[in-house]
Amino acid sequence: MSVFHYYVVAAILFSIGAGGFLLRRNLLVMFMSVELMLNAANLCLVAASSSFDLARGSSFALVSIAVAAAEVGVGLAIIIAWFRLRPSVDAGDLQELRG
Amino acid sequence: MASKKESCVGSHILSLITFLPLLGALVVALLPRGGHAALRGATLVFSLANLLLSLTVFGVDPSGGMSFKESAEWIPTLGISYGLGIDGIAMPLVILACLVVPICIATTHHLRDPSRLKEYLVFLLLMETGMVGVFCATDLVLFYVFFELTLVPLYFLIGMFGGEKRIYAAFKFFLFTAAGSLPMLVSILYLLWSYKQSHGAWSASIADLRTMSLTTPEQMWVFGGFALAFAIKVPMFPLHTWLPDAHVQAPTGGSIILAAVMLKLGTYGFIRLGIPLLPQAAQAYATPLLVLAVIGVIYGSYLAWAQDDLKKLVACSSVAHMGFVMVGLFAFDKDAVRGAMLQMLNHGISTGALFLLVGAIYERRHRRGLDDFGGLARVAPGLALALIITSMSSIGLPGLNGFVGEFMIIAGTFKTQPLFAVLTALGVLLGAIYMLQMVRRVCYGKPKSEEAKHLTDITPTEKLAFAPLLILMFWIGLKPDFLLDKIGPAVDAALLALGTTP
Amino acid sequence: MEGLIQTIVLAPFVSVALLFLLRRQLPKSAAAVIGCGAVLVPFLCTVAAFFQFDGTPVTATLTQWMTGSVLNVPLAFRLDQLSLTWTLVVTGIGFLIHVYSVGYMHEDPSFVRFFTYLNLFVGSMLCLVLGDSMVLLFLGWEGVGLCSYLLIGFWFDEEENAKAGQKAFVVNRIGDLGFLVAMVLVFKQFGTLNIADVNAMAAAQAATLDPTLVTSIALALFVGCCGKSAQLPLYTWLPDAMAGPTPVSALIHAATMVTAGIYLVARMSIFFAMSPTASTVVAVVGCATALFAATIGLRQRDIKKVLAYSTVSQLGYMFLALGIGAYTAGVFHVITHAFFKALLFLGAGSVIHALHHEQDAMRMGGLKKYLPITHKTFLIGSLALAGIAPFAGFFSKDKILGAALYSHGLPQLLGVFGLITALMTAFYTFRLYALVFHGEERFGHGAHGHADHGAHADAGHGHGAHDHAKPHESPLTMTFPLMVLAVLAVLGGALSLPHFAHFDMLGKFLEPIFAPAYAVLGAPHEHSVAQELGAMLVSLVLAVGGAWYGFSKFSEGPGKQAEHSTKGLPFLLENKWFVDEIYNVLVVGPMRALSHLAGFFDRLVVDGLVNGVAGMVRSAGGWIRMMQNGALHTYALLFILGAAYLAIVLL
Amino acid sequence: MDPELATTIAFYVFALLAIAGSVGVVANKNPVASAMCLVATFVAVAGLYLTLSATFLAAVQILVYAGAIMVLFLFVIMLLNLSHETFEGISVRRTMGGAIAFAFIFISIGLLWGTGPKPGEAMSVRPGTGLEIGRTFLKDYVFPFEMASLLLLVAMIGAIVLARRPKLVGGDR
Repeated sequence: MSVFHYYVVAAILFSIGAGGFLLRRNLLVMFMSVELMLNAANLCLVAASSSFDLARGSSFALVSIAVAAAEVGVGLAIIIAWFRLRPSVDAGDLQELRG
Repeated sequence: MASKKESCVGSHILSLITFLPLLGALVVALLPRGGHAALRGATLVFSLANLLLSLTVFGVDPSGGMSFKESAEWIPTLGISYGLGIDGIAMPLVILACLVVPICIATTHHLRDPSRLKEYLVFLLLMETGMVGVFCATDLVLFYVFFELTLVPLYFLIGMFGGEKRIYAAFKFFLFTAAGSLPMLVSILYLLWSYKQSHGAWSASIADLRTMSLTTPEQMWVFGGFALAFAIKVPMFPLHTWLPDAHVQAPTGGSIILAAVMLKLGTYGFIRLGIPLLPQAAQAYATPLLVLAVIGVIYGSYLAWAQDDLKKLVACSSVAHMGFVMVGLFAFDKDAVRGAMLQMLNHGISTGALFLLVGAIYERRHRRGLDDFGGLARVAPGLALALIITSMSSIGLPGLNGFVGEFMIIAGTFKTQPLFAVLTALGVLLGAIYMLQMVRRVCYGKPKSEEAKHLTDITPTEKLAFAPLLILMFWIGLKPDFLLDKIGPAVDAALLALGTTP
Repeated sequence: MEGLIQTIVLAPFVSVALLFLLRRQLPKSAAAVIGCGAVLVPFLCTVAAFFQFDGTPVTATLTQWMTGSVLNVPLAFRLDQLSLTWTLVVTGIGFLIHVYSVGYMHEDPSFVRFFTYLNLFVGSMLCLVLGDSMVLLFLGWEGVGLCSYLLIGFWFDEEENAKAGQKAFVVNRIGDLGFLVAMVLVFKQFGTLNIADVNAMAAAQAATLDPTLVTSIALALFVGCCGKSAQLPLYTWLPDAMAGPTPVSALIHAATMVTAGIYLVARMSIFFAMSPTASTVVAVVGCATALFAATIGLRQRDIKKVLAYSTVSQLGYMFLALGIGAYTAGVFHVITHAFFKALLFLGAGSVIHALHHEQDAMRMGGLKKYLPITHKTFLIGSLALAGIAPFAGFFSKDKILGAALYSHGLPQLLGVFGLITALMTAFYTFRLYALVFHGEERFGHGAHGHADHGAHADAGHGHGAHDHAKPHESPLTMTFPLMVLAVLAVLGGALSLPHFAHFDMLGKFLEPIFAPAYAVLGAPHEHSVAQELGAMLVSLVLAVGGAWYGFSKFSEGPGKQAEHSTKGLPFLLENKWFVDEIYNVLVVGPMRALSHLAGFFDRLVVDGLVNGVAGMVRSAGGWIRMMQNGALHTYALLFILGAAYLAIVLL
Repeated sequence: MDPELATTIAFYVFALLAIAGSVGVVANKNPVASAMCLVATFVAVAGLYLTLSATFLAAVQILVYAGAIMVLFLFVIMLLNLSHETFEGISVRRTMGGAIAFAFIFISIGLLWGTGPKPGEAMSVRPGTGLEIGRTFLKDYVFPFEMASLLLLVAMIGAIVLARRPKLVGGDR
């Protein structure tokens, strides 16, 4: 089994995540797609880490997971706050930043 | 003890003049908003004190060098210092700047928004610091800092206290001048950098930078940056359109400062930086600048003639008068440049006084149209008399200040640039046309409306504000020597870099 | 001597300051005393100086004025033969007119202001005459222009008066431009503006100076003279200047200020002598002006306008004299003209005063019996103006015509035109005289203050209630100057009698002034007695004939001329050849249009460009703003595209 | 069974599971179903970690992702009481998004082709164990490690502050 296979899986995962983020309008699902992308990246890191025989990649993946956890906590809180303001999770309604 | 203190003040007189208004601004800012008398009184005390102090710089070294020099490290790693000094060129302008501020205070009784008198006065004092600082700075970066510092208070003076279209005018003013100063900053940085290249050490002192010789193409670029900034300030022909708007919208005090001092920053920049630092480029640019200046003289006069608005007329006449100064400056003749220096001052006095009077007339009826009045000489003879004398000074009637400057410019310019001198002289004729028709329409004839029949004559405050300008008009007109003696050597020193002039 | 000169110059200015500062406190009588005294003192000083004068010019320096690297102009005054002559005329006649004004302006509420201006004028005029540098001369030159402006517009409640003042100032400024150019030319060439030095240098370098330069200087000077002395094509302001009070017309617009041009040419005569071209131009312009103005004078109805055009015409004579090198004759005519023209104007003022500001000669007539003194003095003035022996005008005019007629070529032709002008002058002078003082009484009925005339002044002159039917003689303050001037108009010719009389006081006196010029030109041509007598006879016959014809035709009344003519030459003459209208269309209109064009151009193009750039930035901002649509997906899309691009580039 | 073969089979199973799960996440209209698919993906990725013998990471993945994060997601979904998503129209942007996502797969694979070890090269199977990671963190990366914990703390406080019902004066909007 070569590292390349892992990369391919990661690429596919990442692309699906990106596509989901672009295609879906539900904020939660978009958020999940972001998690998918993060996982893909982590997979890359870990695969590369084992291919170079270094622990650093795996360590970084761990930090990345921690960041993801923090991000999910804050992100979901924001979604809740937003939902309270306007009961919708449709990203199309999020246009407050229009210039 | 006392003498020691004395000398301490003496050696820091320029710092004192520069920063006393800033201190004043702080004090005024701390005073309660409601006490108009206290606010005005404090500002007046500070500005008058500063005026008195500024008179000491009249004792400037008559041999043309820098006097009252001060220097302190500021940003030593880049050779930037806090350097002040003054010579015969800057001396009259410093005094004028200090004189104008108390006069402006006299115009604050009719602010658009009286509740914000405090801001007005604070900005006024800030302006004074900026103006004095520019004229005293001997360090290029310090010059730039003060140059920019003048921008902000005036922006607010116009934007907060101006007429109906004040925001537009203030914005236009700001954008124009800011657009000019950015290329200037690039030029300044280039100068500093090339000094470092050639001398191995950083220095931003103007005196040091004069020792550096750039190649002509380099000079052309650097001068271009300076010229743009200064030409906008002057303002020269195609870049003048901010001026009428700013003047028309500005409150009286803003107009006076703008006319009396701000426009001089441009011409002062040319004589202080442009010509001595970049002599070849100045010579190379002389013809185009002269052409623009002469266009400014004639075009500005025609513009003024076409105006039906008092303030706009005076503003356009500024374009023409500053054109005179530019012609004199770039004729590179010693007499012409002396005349130009004097004319800078004259323009400040005459046009400042014109704005003072026009503002006074405007505040009586909130109208500025030339045809809204009529018969002012009958209704308000004092005001009309002041207006007529000032107009005469502005059109260069011999015996009043305007003539001396104009004549020296034309006579001097004729030696080096006869064609431009003759064309400039046309401005004398056109000046008479637009000024006199202004006087006729405003002062003579019968009042054009019922309201125009009942105007208060010149008030004691206005008299007091006008008096120093009036005295200067006659004084400079009849005895300009007291200034020319100081200006002359300084001009010679500034023109030294050109080398070849007579 | 220096003290005298300083007093001469400063006295009027001191008075101006006094009158101005105390304008509210001073009673009219005190103001009158100060005002008249401020001219009497210089006059007496001048007389004293005249007797002390030993032929060498004296310079009195007050202080330094301007300093440059080369330019040095002191405030210094120089008394020599020429300036002494002029100073005597200015202060002498000025004093008489001041006295006259006391009566004439008595009821005007702006009495003090009037005397302030008048004194300012005398001071400026003295500066002009005595100034030892061209710049100082220019100071006086502009100063008198300012006073002229202020005095023409003295009754500024009428917009028309103010407009006339403005016109005078602006037209004069055109001339001043010429003066200014002459000054800078002189300064560039000689490096100084001291008149004596410049003249001396020019005389010394006569052979080496570039003729083009000399001609340029002379012509530029002459442009200035055209403005100030109302010559073609810049004469149009002078008739309009009659909007001012009549003493002003007498003092400024007849006797003194308008002769400043003659003074300048006489002062700088060396340049004109060195440039035949310039001299010819001066002579031709002078002659043309004389003839042209005389034709207009033939059909004017306004008493002051007739006199105004005759002034323009007589000034033309003077320039003719200067142009053909008869400098002394020109100066002589200035003096005699000052006497009789001031007399005529003051007489006219007396008439106008008596008729409550009626100026239309068609509405006068038969005033002989009401105004005996005015009548007699006016008659003397008319005789002098018409050039009838032995009155002053005869001698001076004859000198000019004689000099012209007995030269060769063009000047001779100009002399012939001069004769025609003399004929016309005599005609219109006596036409006016007859219309005013003879024939039936035509005043007192019809509308008061005809629309044609400056319907000024009623504001201050509370005469409205008086009975119009009975004009009365003016007070002594007004008739006294008339009488003095009448005496001068009779005797003035004695200053410079024809050569055969061997009495040419003026000529001898002025000799040192014109010596350099004559050194270049060659001594003035001596005429034989027969030649002189011949010229005198011809001009006398023409003058008497013109006068007789003018008098006889109008002694019964205006006849057909009472009506405005509508066609032909009379129509053109009555409307002054439409010169003002032509100028308005050809010069003023286009200039004004240009100014509006400039205003338009500035708003639309220059400012438009600026606002256009601002607009472009703004719309660019608008476009960029569109991208900032707040939609998460757009951002995400762009972000991912960017990431993809970076990935491609980096890997 | 050959461990090599077992690893290969495990890899393919987990990889397919992960891809299928991720497709499910994106394609499901019901957010709850999406969340369930996401759990499957996470678990599959944890399995992939195991095939790389990153045992500690696999455990963390299960604990943090499948446990904590997913519970959080579900809580939110329940809290917000989300029903089926309404119809999402087909727009240019969406089409482009899809196309880009699709293209992205090939782009990344294409790019990866020339880099790193070629397919078929042997891989070590050591890193990713708790021992290695612990050593790295507590020896070389102490500071980032502490920062990560701090980040979590901050995120926790932030989440509380954000999600807390604000005290509205004028009632609910």
